[in-house]
Order: sequence, then C-alpha cells, then structure tokens
Amino acid sequence: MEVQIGNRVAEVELISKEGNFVCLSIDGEQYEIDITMLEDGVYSILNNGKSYNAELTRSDDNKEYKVNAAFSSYDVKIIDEKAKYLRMRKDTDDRQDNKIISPMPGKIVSIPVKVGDTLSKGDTAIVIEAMKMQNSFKVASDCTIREILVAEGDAVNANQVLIHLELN
Amino acid sequence: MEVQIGNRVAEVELISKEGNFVCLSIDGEQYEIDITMLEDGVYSILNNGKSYNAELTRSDDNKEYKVNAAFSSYDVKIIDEKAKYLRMRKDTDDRQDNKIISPMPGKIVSIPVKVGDTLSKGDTAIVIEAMKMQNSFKVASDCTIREILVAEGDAVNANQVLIHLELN
Amino acid sequence: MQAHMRKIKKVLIANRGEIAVRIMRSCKEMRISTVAIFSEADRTAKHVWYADEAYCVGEAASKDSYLNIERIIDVAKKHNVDAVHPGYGFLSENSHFVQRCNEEGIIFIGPSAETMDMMGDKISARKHMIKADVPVVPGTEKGLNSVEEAIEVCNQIGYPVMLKASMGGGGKGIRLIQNETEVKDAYLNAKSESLSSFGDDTVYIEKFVEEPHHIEFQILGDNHGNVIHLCERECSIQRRNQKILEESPSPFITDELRKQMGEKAVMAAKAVNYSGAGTIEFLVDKHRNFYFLEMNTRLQVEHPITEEVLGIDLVKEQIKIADGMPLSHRQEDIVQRGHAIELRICAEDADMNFMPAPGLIKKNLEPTGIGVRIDSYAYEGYEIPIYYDPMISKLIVWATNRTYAIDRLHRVLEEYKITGVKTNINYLKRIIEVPDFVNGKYDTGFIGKHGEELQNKGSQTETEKENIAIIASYMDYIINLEENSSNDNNDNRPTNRWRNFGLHKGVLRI
Amino acid sequence: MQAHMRKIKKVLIANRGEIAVRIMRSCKEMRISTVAIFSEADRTAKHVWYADEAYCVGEAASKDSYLNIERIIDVAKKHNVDAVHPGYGFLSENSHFVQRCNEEGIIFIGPSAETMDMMGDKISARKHMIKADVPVVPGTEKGLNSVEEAIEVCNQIGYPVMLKASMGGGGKGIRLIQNETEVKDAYLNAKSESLSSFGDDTVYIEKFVEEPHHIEFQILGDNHGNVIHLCERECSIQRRNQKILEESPSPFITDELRKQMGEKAVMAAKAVNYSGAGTIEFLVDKHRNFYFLEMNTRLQVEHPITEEVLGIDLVKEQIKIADGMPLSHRQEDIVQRGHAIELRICAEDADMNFMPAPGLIKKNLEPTGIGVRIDSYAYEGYEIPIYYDPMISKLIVWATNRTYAIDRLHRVLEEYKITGVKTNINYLKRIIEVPDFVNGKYDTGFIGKHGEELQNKGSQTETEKENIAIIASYMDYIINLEENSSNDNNDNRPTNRWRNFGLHKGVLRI
Repeated sequence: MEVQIGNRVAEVELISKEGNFVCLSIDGEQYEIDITMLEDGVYSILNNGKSYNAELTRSDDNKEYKVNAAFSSYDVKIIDEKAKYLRMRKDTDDRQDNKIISPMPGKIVSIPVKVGDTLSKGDTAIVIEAMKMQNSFKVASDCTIREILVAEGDAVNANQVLIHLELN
Repeated sequence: MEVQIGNRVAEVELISKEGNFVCLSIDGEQYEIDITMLEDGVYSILNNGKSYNAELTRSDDNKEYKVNAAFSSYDVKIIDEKAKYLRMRKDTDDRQDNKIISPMPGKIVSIPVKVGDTLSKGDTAIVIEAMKMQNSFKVASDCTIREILVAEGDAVNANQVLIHLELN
Repeated sequence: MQAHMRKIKKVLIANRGEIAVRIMRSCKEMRISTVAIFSEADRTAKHVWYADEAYCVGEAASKDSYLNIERIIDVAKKHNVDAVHPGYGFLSENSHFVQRCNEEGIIFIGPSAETMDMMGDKISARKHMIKADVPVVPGTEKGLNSVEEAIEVCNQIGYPVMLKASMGGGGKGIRLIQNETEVKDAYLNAKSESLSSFGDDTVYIEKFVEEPHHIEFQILGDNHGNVIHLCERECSIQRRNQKILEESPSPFITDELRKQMGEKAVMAAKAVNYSGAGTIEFLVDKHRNFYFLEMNTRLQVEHPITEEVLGIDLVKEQIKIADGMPLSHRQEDIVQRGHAIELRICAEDADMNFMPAPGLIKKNLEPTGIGVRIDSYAYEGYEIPIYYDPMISKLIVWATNRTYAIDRLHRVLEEYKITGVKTNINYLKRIIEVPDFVNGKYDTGFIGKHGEELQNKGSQTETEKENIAIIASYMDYIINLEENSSNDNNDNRPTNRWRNFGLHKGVLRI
Repeated sequence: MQAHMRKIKKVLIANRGEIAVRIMRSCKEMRISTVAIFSEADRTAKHVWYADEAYCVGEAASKDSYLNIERIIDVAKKHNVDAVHPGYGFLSENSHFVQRCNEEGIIFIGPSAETMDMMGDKISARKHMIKADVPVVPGTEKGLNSVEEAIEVCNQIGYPVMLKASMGGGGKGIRLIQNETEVKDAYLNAKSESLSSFGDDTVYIEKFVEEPHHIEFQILGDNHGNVIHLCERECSIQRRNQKILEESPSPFITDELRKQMGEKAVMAAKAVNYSGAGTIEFLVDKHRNFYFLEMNTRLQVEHPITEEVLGIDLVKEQIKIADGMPLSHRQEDIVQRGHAIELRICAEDADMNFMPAPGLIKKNLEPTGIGVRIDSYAYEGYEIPIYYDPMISKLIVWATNRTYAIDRLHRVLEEYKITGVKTNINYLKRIIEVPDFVNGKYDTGFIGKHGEELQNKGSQTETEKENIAIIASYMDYIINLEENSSNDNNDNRPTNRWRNFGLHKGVLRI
C-alpha cells in the first residue's frame, strides 16, 4: 500500500503481526517494532529499543493524518485505490489553482473585487481577519473573478471555498 | 423522572430548554441554568451566575454516573421503568448479602475456606492483593460457603463475584 | 497575618484568556471571590468555568464585550464587586474606565487615571521623564501636524528614525524610517493605523537606537509614597515588535547598570506618583547607554519571570496595594535567584508567515516537573475562538543559572504536545538552538538576523522520523479498518479497539 | 561550564512510575541519554515512552522485573550504559546490586555497597551513630533471639517501646508495644512480616519517643570528602507509618535546632564516608530533644520540597557526584527561601479504608500556574496496573511563607481533577483544613488524633451540590437519548453532540 508523507510516496507492506509486535517494510527497509496506543491517537513505538512517540489527528474518513513526531509535523495520506484516482484528478485540478480557499476560520473583512474583474498576479482578492490579525489573499497568476461565494462580514470556516477564478 | 443520588431519590422534571438555557425542577425547586459541555463528560453550569463544574464518568448503559463536583463524589442513577423494577429486585437481593464481590481489580492471595465450611460473623473468607497491599474480606454474618468461583493466584476484576454464601 | 482590614473581598476580572485565569488564581489563594465576564463567543473559555461567578457582557467582538465599559460596570455594581482587575490589553490602560470605577465606588486595581494619562500618552510621558531626569531617546516632544513637518524633523534628527503613535502599544503604529523618501508613507500609514487601533492619530518621532536591547524594569509603588524596583526583564527577542521570548536576569546588563537603571525606574515611577505594579521600558544601546522608552501602567504578559526569580506573586502585591496596604518588601530585600525564561505559545502557523490558527484543541499535554510553570487557558476539547489573541499559554522555566534554564527549555518543549491546532512550539525550539541565543549575545535584531536559520528545513536525517510518522498512521488506518469489519464492540473507546487488536495472534493479512 | 570530562553519557533508570520520569527529566536536561526498563505490565507506562530507549526485563511481579538484578545488568551492558540510577524503593538500597554494577564497570548513582550495608541494617547503623557521637533513641544494639529476650528487654527499657525490623522501611515490620502482654504477638508478627518483605527476620527494640516529630535532613556528600546538609523536611503527617504530607521548613524547629541537627546529620554522613544524596531521619520529642532514627541511602519521595526551597536539582547533583565532580555548593551558600509542601496523590479509596483503586484514568487535569509543581506519571487513557504502588503523582506547592503555601494548596487541589479512578484528593483537602495543621501544631499523632474529623461526612449544605450533580447527570442522559434517536451524526464526538443539542430551539419534551 502507498502512503504519502509531504511530497514523498512510500511503499508500505505489513509483513507480520503478533500482538503489539509488528513487522513491516517501508520502501524496502524492514522494521520490527513494538507499537502500542497510549490514548486515542497517541502511539508509542519501540524500534530496537529506541523509543518514539507520535501524536496524530485523523480526517473524517480516517485516511488523512496530521502527525507530530519529535518536533516535526507531517501530513500523511493513506492511498487506497479511490484515493489514488482522486489524487490523479486533484493533480490536474491543482494546477489550475482556480479557487481561493480560506486556510483558517475567520471573518471576511473586505472583498475589493467583483465578479468579472480582471486581476493581475499579486492583486488582493479578499481580506480575512482572525485573532486580531488581517491577512490579504492575493491571486497567484492573472485571472478573472468568476464567482464570489461569501460577503463582507461573513464568518468562514477553514478550507471553505471563497472565490472561483477563471485563469487567463 | 426519578434520579437517585446516594440514598436520596430526587424527582427531576425538565420544564423548558432554549439552547444552553435550561429550566428544570428538582424535588419542586426550580433551577434556571446555563449549561454547557466543556469536553466529554465535563459540564460547566452557571446557576444565576454562580459557576459550578461537574465531571462525570458514565456506565456502559449511560444510566449510572460517578460525578465529581466541588470536592465531593457522587453515585448517580437515572431511574427509568426498567431500572425501577431492577432496583426493587435488588433491594430484596441486597438484604440477603449472599455473595462476596471484589471491590477492586487484584490478585487472590488466599482462600482460607472451602465449600461447605460454616463461618461466623467476622471470619475471613478471602484475601486479595492489589498495589502491594493485602485486604482481607470478612463475612458480615454467620453463613456457609456455597460456591467458590475463583482460585488462589487468579487475577480478578472490580465487581467480580468471588464467593456465594448461604446465610444461616 | 496582618491587622489590616481588607476592603477587597470580591474582584471582577475584566479580561479573558490566560491572564484572567492567572489573576483568579491569586484571588482564590487570598480567599477573594472571583467574578468573570465573558463574551458570547467565550461561554466555554476557562476563565468562565474557573471563576466563582460569571456573567455575559455582550457579543463576540471585543468592542461589544471586553471593551464595553458600561456593561462591565453594571455587572460589577449588580453583584457587589469591591474591585476590578483589568489584566493587560483591553481596558487595562483606559483612564476613562478607571474614572468610571471611581465614580461607582469600585476600586480599580492599578494606578490612578491621572497617572495613566500622564504615562499613556507617549509625548506626555517623555516630558515627565525629562523633568524627572530620566534619560529619553532624542526626538520631538510634540505631535506632528503634517508630512512636511515630519520630513523636516526627521532630517534634523538624522536617519534612521522611529515614527511612533503617541497612544501606541504592542508594536502597532510604529514605523522605522531609513531615509527621506520613506517619511511620507510611514507618516500616513502610522497615523491611520493609530487612529483605527487607538482612536487617536497623534504621531511623533524619535532617534532610532542602533543594535538596541529592549530591557524593562518591573516596579511596585504603594499609596504611601513607597516605590521599589524588582529588577529587569530582557525582552529583545521580538518579531514585528511583538515579544516572543523574555528572560531575567538579562545576559547583557551588568550589576552596576542594573543598579543605575533600577534607580532611574524608581525615579520615573515616583515622578508620576505611581501606585500598583508597572513597567518602565528602556532601550539600551550597544554601549550600554539606556533611554526611557515608555511606561506600561499595568501587569505585563512577561511578569512571571520576575515572579520566579524573586519569589514574589505580583498579582497578590497589586491587590494588597489597591487595598491600601504598604509594600511588603523593601528594596534591600530584593535579590535575584537563578534564571527564568518565558516562551509565548501561540496558535499560529509559523511556516505560513505566522498566520493565526484558531481551532479545536484535541490533545493538550503540558510539561510538568521541576522548574516549569505553565500559565495557560487551554484545555482538551476547547475551541479557540477567532476573535481574540492567538496566545494560548506561556511556558516559564526557572533554573539555577541561564545554561540550566536553556537545558530545561529543551526538555519541556519536548514534553509539550498540542494537537488539533498549529502552534509555534517547533519554531520556539529552533530559536533556543541559535548559538547567539545560547551565548546570550543578541539584541532586537535577533529575529531579523536569524530569519533564515529559523525556517523549517527538512534535514537529511528526516527519513527515520518520517518513517515513524508513516508507521503510526498506517497502523491507525488498519485498526480502523478492523473495527469497521467487526461489530462486536461493546466499548467504543479507541484504546480498547487497540487492545482488542493487540490480542490478535498470528499473522494478519491485509 | 566546567573542564570536567563527563563519564556519564547514558543512564539506565532501574525504576518505574513518577520517580523514573523525574530522574529522566534531569538526565534530559543534562543531555544524558536515558534507558528505561519495564515489566510486561508496564508497556504503556509513561517512563517507557518518555525514555530514549526502553527494554522489557520480565513479568509483572516486581521480583521478576524491577528486582531482577541480572536482567537489568544485562540490559545495561548490552546497550552500553555508563551509569544506573535506582530511584527509591526496588533496588535502591540493595548493596548486592551496587556490587554487581561495580563488577561490570557500571557507575551506581548512590553510595558504595559498604556504606549501604553499614546504614541499611538498623542495628549496625545505631552502632555507627553512637560511635560518631550522634544521639540515638535508647534501645538494644543487637537483634532479639526469642520472645523471652524481647519481654526482658522491653521491661528493662520501660513501656511504650517500638519493635522494629532491622532491614525495615516504609512502615513495614514496625510495632508499638504498650505493655508486656503485647510483646509476644508483636515480636512474632514483626518477624514474619520482616522476613516476607525484606528477606531477613532480625528485629530489635527502641524506646518509644512520645509526641514525636519525624524530621529528616537531606545531605549531599561527594567522593572528595565534602559533606553538606540541605536543611530539614517535616514528615510527621503519617498514616500507618506512611508519609502523606511533607513540608519544609518544619514549623516546629528553630534556627538553633536546625543548626545543631544539621551538624549532626553531616557528622552521621561523614562517619560512613557517604557519597551521593542521602537522608538522616530523626525523631524529635516535644522538648526538642532529637534522636537519630535511620538513614535512607537514596533519594526520598519527598525530595522536591527541598529542591523548591533551596533551588537545587538533587538528581543533577547526584549524577554530578557519581561522575566524580566535587560538590557545587558550600554549606554557607545553603539558604532556605519560602515554604514548600508536598502531597502524595494516590489511587485509593479514602472512604473505604484506603483500599487501593487501580483502573483507567479518564480525565487527568493537573493544576498549573504560579508556585505549583507536579511530579507525576499519570496521563489520560493510562490504566494503572494492580502490581505496584498506588501513588500516581506528587503535588508540590511553593510560596513565600507557610500561610501562602497552604492558601495555594487549597487553590491547586480545587484545580486537580482526576476521573476514572478514586483518589485521596478530597481526603488531602480535609487534612489541610484541620486547625492543628493550619497552625503548624502537629506531631506524628496527627492522623490518629484527627481521624474523626478527616472522615467524609455529608454536610447540611450538601443539597445544592447534589443538585448540581443531578443536573449534570440528567442532562448527559438526555443528550445520549437524543443521539440514539437521530442518526445524522457525521461526527461522533460527544462535545459535538452537545453542540448540536444546544442548537435545538424551543421547548423540548421528554
């Protein structure tokens, strides 16, 4: 099975399992580990005696994880067949970069554009405020505003689509 | 609905509810409170501005609670029709006091009795060890040993029945 | 312990977050009952359920709740509050609020409205300090009226200069000007920022002090004319004029300089009849010349490092002073012991330009043990609202010396585990590894100078750690598959699922 | 900081629970790598996942794992451990273990086997102390050989007397004898208890000191002949000879007495060439006469109160001494500052005769903020095993004086919330409310004298609190009913269920 971490895709294979003792290979390297869950989402892993901890939070479908381990944070995805297909599609989608997504919960302070406006790379499309700080979101390439899904004063969630763009 | 706390049985009635603002009566006394769950099993209650916190753990059927509030611990039971019936039965059962139950997880150290033995009030029937301490369990009245369900060296759980008695 | 009859038996804390909880702690220890106020967005915030009483004062936006003077005064009167503690931020330096408290017979825990006005306006503060013989940075003693005047004054003083909002604070309304061409933009921007942030657009100009240290002295004054200083805090590690890490003692100043600056700090406070806890901020240049920068007429975010080094509870002292008691310490009793460092833990994405990262805290495992103090308002299951400051806790360590304190920081940062929201913990870890910090050789240019180093860069030895992250995720995924394929779960706890899974013997095929 | 070349770079901690974690903390701060050992019952214990490395040494029962000398030595050799820290309990006072470490070239962090033998056997210790001119309780200097001899000696010394196991400790193998009729049972029981607990059935007799205080002095000795004392700990609050609460300084002793006892403690340690951290326990009678009781040749459970009052990290000092460094403090540098109190938090049912209460910890909200230290190994989701000690954490407060420290205890006990297992927190709360404790007027008879007061009695004002408990349970029950009747839950978190429930408008009919 493939597991994606950051930009790396690793091939993971479970070789055997006896209670908490698990043998698996990652990109051909074999690991014999003693793994246990300390509490929900927190794992203790002993790899030849070396003690590692990992805390993870799951996405709703249990396929995407945010993992903290030893002062590093990782985004990990389990790639099953469905995810593989979606990933291929997303690769294409992403290149178009045709929407502006709120990276955090916040409040829309201003939208200095309207539908049909033509923007140049670097122009501000929307300003969001969260925790006493205002953040301007700029477009990454020349484009036209296709649709605006929010209004000034709206509260928005993380990952909410705010504006659809038409790339020029 | 009846709610039992310790030996007291209180009549509780929900009068109204608007979001977090709840009006209910307990034994005729009316409470208008602002209640919210802080995290699983932890409640914050504002009663006319006075701030109370209660932490509870649920039994498997969500009808029995252990509640901590302001340096006191309570056993609370929600009494629906089924529980009412069981409670009546249990009252009868309890009077007989015809079994010895392990109050904690532990290990059986010794069983100085055998089936058929006649014990006097205060005689030790079984000794359990947990956390480096040995606890002797004595019978509360004269009785005969009817059945022994565990053996020396066994690990036992909390609330496990260990010995059935025949009361004299 | 004292014959003094306490007037203060019930305190309203006009604040939220960690500082509200911290103030309540000292109140509870003094058997003073605590009243919280909260906005509609803060019903589940810790200060609400930690208080003895709690009352909602308005909607989420600060101006409708935590800055709503009349609503707060109403609550205080209705519930027979003896005194109000303003914390820091919000109304803590608002002299109108002080007046309103006075009018209603409520004790304001802090200096008088007059003192606050004298020191709150930076131009007025400069004038008072010059009169009291406290050194100030060369600059204008009055507000600027036009772009032309700004250009003229800047040219007179010589570049670089700092343009500052008279009512400013927290890094807002401040601009560094390197040459004449930058004056106009800086002047107009600072004015508009100041107007929107502080309701006043007066700005003035000061000489820019090169390679400056930001060093502040804690002072305490009572209502009987006594003023002492509680030594210094080194606050030079700042990003965009926001403090990130503070320590005490400062590795930069000498005993002689400490004595001199302390004396000037006391003079400064006496000049304005200061009562309560306050802070005199100084800029110290590389030649150890020092200049009065401003006075904060309230408790500082970084007050705990002073508490740890001196063994004094500043909030208790504030309350005792407000209650009319004389200072319980004399200057000669004030002896620094060991070394303390504070880090500000914020819900922000350090890899994405420190964008705020509000959200639901899933795990919140705080470091404990010897020499650690956490002043926090976070708890597991708490959803950090979007309306307020991203700081969720302060991590303070104390140790016998600076080296041991830094060693301790490494240990406690390793123990601190927050999931669900992004935090700056990894970024702080990188700061304390920079050799200039370890050697105590830094000034306010630290973050600028080391920006590159502080970026998160994947190292060559990452693969091992990545593989651990992969293993944890992969195993978690498998357990959840297992669970969905069986339905004999009478207990749904994830750890139990894990244990059941652990019991499977033999080879498992996926 | 020092030219000394460290020999100790990797330490195996031959212990579990809070003390293993506490020792690892200091190791990590010294950049020393840590090796945990664990029994099969302890895979999820905090010391395992907190360490850099962890190895299983045997089955759950201590004798098969934490007391299994050869398995531990094997791990130490195989993984190139430089030194072993024994903590307290388990092998910490086992001279055979010290010898085995020596034979394998592993540094034992503690005194030599010879010193341990001299002080470990109480009869031998008495002899050494008498020789060193340290006062001891009148009694026999040799073991008793028969019931008859025991009766004779008791009659000679005069009742009441204490009968003690020579190898005893932790309250085991001790009997108070009031008159001749009690001698026989006491002698036989103490002998058998001693044999099963310590593998030796030697018992001896001492005069019983009336209204005694149990006061101990921390000492530090290095390998260069230096010994200093670190002042006292008052440990008189005991139940069945088990300490419950300790404080420093003692409210009972005077500066003059502290000086005298400290000097004797140093003499006692020097008499046995003591190296490392150790404790001289004294009994002090109501006239402030003091007697050597025993020496503990290891770290004590209650060592943190000394650390807080003196600002010294005792584990770091132990490691530095074991590494051959001279003491880093001189006697004249040792100055007590403020007051510290420790409470032992145990998983036990205080209302059911302190029966141990192992189980799964569901919530573990620890107090934080100014003046609090928690030394714990508990975490949410951890299942406390049945095999070991019921102590799960130590709560330590520090404040400028004793009154403030007690005030602080009230505050922090209120913050400490553990659910899932029963604890003695409410019982400890009652202890600190007893006027004799508040006034510092107590001796080892405290728990006996106040047993009645310390019982949990429902008060008249209980109904209000009961009603709060009823409301919380009732509402929780209703939410769960709601949930079962709807199936549009895409998120199963209870707090989310609550929030959905909170959104219902209007009257709800059950």
